[in-house]
Amino acid sequence: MNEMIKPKDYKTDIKPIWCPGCGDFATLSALTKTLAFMQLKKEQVSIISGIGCSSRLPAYIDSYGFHGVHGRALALASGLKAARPTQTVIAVGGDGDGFSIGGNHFMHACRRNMDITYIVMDNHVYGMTKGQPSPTTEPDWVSKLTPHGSGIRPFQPLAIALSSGAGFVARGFAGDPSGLAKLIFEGLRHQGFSFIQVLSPCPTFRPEQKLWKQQVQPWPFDTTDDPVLAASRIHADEGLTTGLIYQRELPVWQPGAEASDTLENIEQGFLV
Amino acid sequence: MNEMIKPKDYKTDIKPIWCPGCGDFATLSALTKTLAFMQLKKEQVSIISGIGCSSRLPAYIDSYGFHGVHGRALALASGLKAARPTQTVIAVGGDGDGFSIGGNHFMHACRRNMDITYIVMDNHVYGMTKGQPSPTTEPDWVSKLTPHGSGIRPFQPLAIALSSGAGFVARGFAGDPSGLAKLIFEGLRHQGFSFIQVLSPCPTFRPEQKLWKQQVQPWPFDTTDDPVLAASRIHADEGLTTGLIYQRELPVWQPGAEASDTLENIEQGFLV
Amino acid sequence: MRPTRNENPKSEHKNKVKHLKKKHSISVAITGAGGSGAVTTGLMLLDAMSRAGFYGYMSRSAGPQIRGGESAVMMRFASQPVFNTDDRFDVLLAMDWHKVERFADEIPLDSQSLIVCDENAGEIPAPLLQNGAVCRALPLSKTAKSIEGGRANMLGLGVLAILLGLTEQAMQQAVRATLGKKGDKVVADAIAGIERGMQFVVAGTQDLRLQPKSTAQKRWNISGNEACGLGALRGGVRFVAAYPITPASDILEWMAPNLEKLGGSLLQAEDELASINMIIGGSFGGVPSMTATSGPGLSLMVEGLGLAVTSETPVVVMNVMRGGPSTGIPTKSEQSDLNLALYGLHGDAPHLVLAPLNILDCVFTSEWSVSLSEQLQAVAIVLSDQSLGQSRLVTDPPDYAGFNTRRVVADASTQHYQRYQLTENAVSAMAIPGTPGTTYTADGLEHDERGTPSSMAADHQQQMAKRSRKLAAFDYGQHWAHVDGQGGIALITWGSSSAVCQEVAERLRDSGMQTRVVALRLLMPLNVQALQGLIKDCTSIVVVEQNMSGQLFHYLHAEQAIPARAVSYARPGPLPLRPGDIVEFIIAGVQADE
Amino acid sequence: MRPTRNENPKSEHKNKVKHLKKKHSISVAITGAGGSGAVTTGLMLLDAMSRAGFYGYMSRSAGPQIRGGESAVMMRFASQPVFNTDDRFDVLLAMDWHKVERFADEIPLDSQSLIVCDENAGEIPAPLLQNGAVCRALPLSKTAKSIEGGRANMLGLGVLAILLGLTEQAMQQAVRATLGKKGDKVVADAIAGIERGMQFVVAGTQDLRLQPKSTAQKRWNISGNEACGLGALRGGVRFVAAYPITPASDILEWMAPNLEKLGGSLLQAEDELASINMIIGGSFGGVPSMTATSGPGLSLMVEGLGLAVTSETPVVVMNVMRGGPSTGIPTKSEQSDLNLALYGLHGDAPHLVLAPLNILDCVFTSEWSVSLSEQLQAVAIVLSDQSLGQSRLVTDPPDYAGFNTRRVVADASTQHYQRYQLTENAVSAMAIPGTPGTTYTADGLEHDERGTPSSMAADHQQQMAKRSRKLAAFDYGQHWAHVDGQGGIALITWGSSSAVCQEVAERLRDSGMQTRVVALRLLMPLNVQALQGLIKDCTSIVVVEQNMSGQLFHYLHAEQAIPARAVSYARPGPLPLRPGDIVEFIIAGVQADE
Ligand SMILES: Cc1ncc(C[n+]2csc(CCOP(=O)(O)OP(=O)(O)O)c2C)c(N)n1
Ligand SMILES: Cc1ncc(C[n+]2csc(CCOP(=O)(O)OP(=O)(O)O)c2C)c(N)n1
Ligand code: SF4
Ligand code: SF4
Ligand SMILES: [Mg+2]
Ligand SMILES: [Mg+2]
Repeated sequence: MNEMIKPKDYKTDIKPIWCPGCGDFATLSALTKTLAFMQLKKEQVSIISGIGCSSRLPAYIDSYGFHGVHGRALALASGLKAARPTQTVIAVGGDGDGFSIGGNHFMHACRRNMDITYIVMDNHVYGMTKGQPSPTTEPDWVSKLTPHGSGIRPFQPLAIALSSGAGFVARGFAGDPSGLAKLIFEGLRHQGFSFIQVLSPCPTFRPEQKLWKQQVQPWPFDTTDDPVLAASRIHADEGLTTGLIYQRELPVWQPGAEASDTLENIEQGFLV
Repeated sequence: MNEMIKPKDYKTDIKPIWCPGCGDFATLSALTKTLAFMQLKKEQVSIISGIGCSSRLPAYIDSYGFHGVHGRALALASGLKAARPTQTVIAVGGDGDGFSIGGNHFMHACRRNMDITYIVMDNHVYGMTKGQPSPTTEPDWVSKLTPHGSGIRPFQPLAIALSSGAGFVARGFAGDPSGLAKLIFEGLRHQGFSFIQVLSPCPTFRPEQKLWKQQVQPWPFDTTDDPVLAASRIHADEGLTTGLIYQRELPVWQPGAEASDTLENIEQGFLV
Repeated sequence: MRPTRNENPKSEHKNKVKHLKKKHSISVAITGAGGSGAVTTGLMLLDAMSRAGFYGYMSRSAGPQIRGGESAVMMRFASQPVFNTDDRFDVLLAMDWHKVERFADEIPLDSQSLIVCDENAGEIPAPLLQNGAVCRALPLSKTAKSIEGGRANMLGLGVLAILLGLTEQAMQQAVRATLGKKGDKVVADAIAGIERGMQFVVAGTQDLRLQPKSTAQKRWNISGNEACGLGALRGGVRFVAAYPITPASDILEWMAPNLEKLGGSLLQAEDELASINMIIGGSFGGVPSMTATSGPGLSLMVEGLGLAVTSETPVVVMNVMRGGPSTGIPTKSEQSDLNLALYGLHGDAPHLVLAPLNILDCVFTSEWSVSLSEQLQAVAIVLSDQSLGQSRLVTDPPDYAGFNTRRVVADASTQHYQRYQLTENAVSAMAIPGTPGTTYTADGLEHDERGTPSSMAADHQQQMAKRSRKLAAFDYGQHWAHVDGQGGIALITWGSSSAVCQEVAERLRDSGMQTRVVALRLLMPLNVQALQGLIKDCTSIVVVEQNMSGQLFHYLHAEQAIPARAVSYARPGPLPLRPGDIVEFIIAGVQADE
Repeated sequence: MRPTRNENPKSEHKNKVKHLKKKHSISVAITGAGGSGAVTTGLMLLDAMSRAGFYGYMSRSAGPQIRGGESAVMMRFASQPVFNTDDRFDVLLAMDWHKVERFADEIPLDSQSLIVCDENAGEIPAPLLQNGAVCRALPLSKTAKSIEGGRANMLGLGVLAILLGLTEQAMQQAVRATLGKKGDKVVADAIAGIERGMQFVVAGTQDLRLQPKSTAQKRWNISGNEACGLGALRGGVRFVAAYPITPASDILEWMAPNLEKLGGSLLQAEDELASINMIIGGSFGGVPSMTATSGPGLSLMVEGLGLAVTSETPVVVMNVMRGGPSTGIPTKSEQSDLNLALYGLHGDAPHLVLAPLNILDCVFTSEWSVSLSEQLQAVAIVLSDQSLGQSRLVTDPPDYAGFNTRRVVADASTQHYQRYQLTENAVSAMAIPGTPGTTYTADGLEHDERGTPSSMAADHQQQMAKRSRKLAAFDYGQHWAHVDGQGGIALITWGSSSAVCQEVAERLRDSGMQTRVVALRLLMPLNVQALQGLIKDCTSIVVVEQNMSGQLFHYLHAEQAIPARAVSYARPGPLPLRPGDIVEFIIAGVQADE
């Protein structure tokens, strides 16, 4: 137990269902690297997800985990953190899971600001259901379901996180795993809700995302703690930059005081 | 039929369930005034709501209406608008309905940008269920359910609307019914999704909101069509200013092309 | 139907309904417009009666207005425990006639009934008088104006006090208990008003005084929603996530401060999808967890419940039923969510469904539900309803059930931990995050014993059988139903209809008809064999419930638990089931058979 | 069980199972790792067989990998229509042995079976050989490498073509139809490969050639999901809002472009809560509207469905079932959402539940569902499943049903329009927004005839009775079930199990046992009387379905539609029901009775 934990110690023997070249592999290894770097014991960590290719991740890490239902990872993670504050709680999933069906929990988790790190592997598509547009998909991307493209402007995860009150807003890229590991490390260290959007290519349904390797640039500013500044920067950004954009200490919501009374006493209240 | 329609022509004989002094009366009359001003025929208008005190409004206006389930007004309104583009579709409701349980539809309706006007009567409380904090409630407001206050920073409706891609973002006040009517008029004229947050006091559960009369100020800037500028202004705002904050023409999503083929032809596709 | 009879069979069934002896009790209703203080008056009367040694039950009804609308309280008092409303009311105290017709169905009056009202209130609405009730108009408001801080409702309360034989002392105590927080002046004014009211002489009516059962024991004054909350705390619940909804919110509002006192917590969720998944998270974290909701909210939890079933995460959902379908009638009672609770999950998803049998039983059933859920790592849906949840009872304090609630937990030393291991009782040890050596990933996908996702037929069948067997093979003991009486007539019922059925049985027995009541507390899994045994010799079998389609009746047939000759007595809300109507229905069936 | 027998009763039941004559058909399976082209090969074979005048059925199975995982196609061909898989396979073409054990259960082989495989693929996994299948290893990949653009799967297809007696011409046409879009080179290479494959001589096996039924009529090649989409368009659906989910997404993907061609539209919703409420909005707007989903999505729609029931807004939900509960087994079939579809609404909420009986019937049932929903202003849930939806059929084109789908619409002249007016058939005229003089507000709150919210008992009972009566009193004609054969044995079934039951009945009849099949298309409301009439003289009654708990069996008991002696044959997914197993079960029951 006193030995150093190595990234591979967090590996399970379950073979990922992911396609060759899927960006999600990078998040998996960035995560195990970071956990090892922080020497977090397996049993201290819980990884919670919804449904999607990306949401399969918990089974591939040897820690506690919950592969829940589509869109509800953050709700489950919040309940777990409320009930068991000592766990390091990490929620993971995809853009469909987090921004489409799970969009409401995303906003409210940002506001509530529990100490949870949320990693969204964003491939701008529904991978698991075989290629429909997600909220982050470009309006002119053609699929069977949208023969002329969705025609709808993409969801802006960072802007929503900031507007919802998150205190840690970052974007990483699967093509830069060590940069990603660093962001995850900062996220895990941050007290409160940390949101990390990971550009995670889906070579199967979005082969054009292989170009991200060339297109992705570092975020051109230093991290700010000013939400007004962050808002204008994020609103002007085009989506393919990576870095820690905004970080600010905000009140963390965590219930769980010591017991101060007994049930017997409480029951006295019913006596006439 | 050629006579002028007056505000009172839109009144039904159903007595509102609202408490005396409830801010929602102002939205009701601002709405009938605007409809009359625009000379919209009763049958051209559909008013769609969820559940809450404020969501009872459709029954009090003599037009088409749907009092749906909690949080789903925008979904229902979107389906109606998609299927029957000729209707003037207005969605109404409360802060709980729109920002708590309905938060996801709010974001996605903003992005989708159908030609719908959405009016939220925001009283920073759940009125109908007798006084629990809503997303817009101050963190230190004490209720039976939250004996020390919710401890959670308020939801920012305008910031979320803007970040979600709405092209019309405004705030009105029940204490200024003619200003409100003007905003509703602008919202109805705007092509695309228009969001109007109405500060609508709940004297029953939030008697302190009577002070709004003194506190509410006009928005200190002109309307902008620059989202970056709007974002920084909104992020710096404290919530008690009213005006049309941001307006921009954006692509409106409205399906419904003319038929171009017959079912018989389509069926030919199955022939071996 | 052929009910078995006692020693002294009577042949004149025709008149039996009328001659049935009834429980000796007094029923009082109080109505008034918003601000008239009808509800406060009722609460004070309930308190005073309990101090005087009586038992009582109080339910409420209100118009659609959020505040300032008309409201009514319906109360019943007796020398023995009383859990439901009677067929009729002895006294109606009407503060005014504002929209009182709305309550006419809820407050049946007859020629023995007395209406006390204000002489300035105007014409009495005809529906109240049609069955011959006697009316006494008194100068309540006029007199109230003449005394300092006088309020008409306190004078009315004084009149009721005299009619019911309450002492000034009892009234003073009640005022202090109810209004004490508002200061001495308010208390003194109220007492002055009541005492003035007690001076009115209301002549020409029957004696409404009950014999108090002498008892040293202290009484509790508790609502069903509070009782559900208390039972949950007794069962060990320490985490609640929920979204407000009528008529369940009071459970949450009672629990919020009390959970905190016990080191637990309550999280107000953004919606019901969040609340169910939050408690799954809390329970996965090792803390017994619960939510409370009503029909529309339960509908939204269905997907989450399936996740809890498949991942074997124990959770308890208190569903306080109201009139359905859809938004329906949110403020009124109905037992119509049974179908949803039993069958509303996709796939074959075994779980527990329970229902408290009366307000007091909410404590027990709620505690037992938590206990079962934890022991079986199962979903437990508890079906209370508005008539239990928002009504108050003056009762003897509940016994301690003291269940062993602990779930089977894996300890750190476990080798090759398998979360879903097959065991003799099909319950597998559950590892709590933080425990070394037992990491696993819970899953809503079908999985093998270890928890690894699998789509193989063999794993699917194995794990489905496991999840079903752990519930089917468990020994639920005697608590699955409350049974009393002997056959002849069998009444099978559930939840809030149970108290009414008890009273029906008492009346039938008093008239010489043997009657057995089987009030089901554990609806799923159903104890089919025991139920069949209990009814097999009964000549008539009636299934009683408060919904339109006979949901329990159909469920009992689905399980082949009742024979073809069983009949259904199913009435929708919002009016309460009345014992007299059911007695009449049964007697008519008996007569038809003769 | 005592089945009635035909003229020539046989007494040796013991051996009857084996001697039962089977439908003459050929079953072929093709397996391979990702990229091996197993699925394309299957699709081409299906096309070629249909061009040769045969009927065919093709289902698919795949491992958990999103892309590049192992997959299998299971096909059956015959000279008459064929709708389901057989007990066993005649030929397995295995491109490789990658994880093929995973499919061993799905592809039963016996001593009559032939395995064709690549000689370089290595050792044959033992489970495939255990029942004595004969194996022929051919140099498929080696030979493929020797010809330009050659692919082993095309050579394998050539071998199958020879075995099944297909001509080169049929193969060429199939290649052009399937690969035409990919260009001439691809087509030519494929043809070359197939023709090379057809030169292999595979000796020592039974004759696998079918007699083609000479028919001039053109065949359709259609999947169940496409058929559901087509039926909906035929029924008049012009608005769809939905959220993708396996195995329902193909319905949406087929409908999206076709709706547009017909002037309709499809809206991809943010979640299922949105999609159900969107179609309520669309239907309120006067356009027949539908969504498609699977178990987890249906769970999320439950609250919205209640709203549609109470507001009387017609909507159709196609639910393509998969293995449950929870996320379960998303890619495999099971009939386990029946409970949820029947009972999963809070309150008493009458609605329609239907199920297509086979892939072709998806067209009819889907059209009929839209028609009923529109006429009755009701919710219709249609229960298809993965085995229908994602399988393909080569079949005769469906007839036009041509229902009168129009809903009763209020016209502009209506005076004092009452949206929920009581009428003789309990259906009220629905005003479409835009119509003058008939404005109203639809509501999920209980309401009166006009639509004004009401919590009065009288209104509640009136409107609940109305909503129930409009469904109960309607004349559904003969379509409620597909019935054939005479009693003796009665098989009651529903949905995708119907085709299997038809085959079971054919086999039983061929062995002299009279058998009746009642395949329920309309599950709710259930035609209890007609069903009772159809089975009353049957000596054995077996309820067949693909789920674990016997959901239909319990439902039929709930409705008192079947007698106590009925037995349940319920098996969960993911393996398909096999006609031989059911025959064996029935014969065993018969023997036990003798
Ligand atoms: C309630 C529900 N609706 C729909 C689905 C089907 N579904 C599974 S994954 C998914 C989307 C996955 O997209 P994303 O979250 O972006 O993950 P990815 O596969 O791209 O990593 C959907 C729609 C489901 N499982 N549950
Ligand atoms: C699914 C569901 N959950 C909860 C409720 C209970 N409920 C009714 S209204 C309401 C909140 C209303 O708050 P808001 O939207 O702010 O409206 P207000 O009454 O303040 O105008 C809630 C929680 C419900 N009707 N349905
Ligand atoms: S489909 Fe896309 S997201 Fe899914 S595993 Fe394959 S590459 Fe990754
Ligand atoms: S409770 Fe508040 S929001 Fe509701 S009607 Fe009364 S004042 Fe208005
Ligand atoms: Mg994705
Ligand atoms: Mg509000």
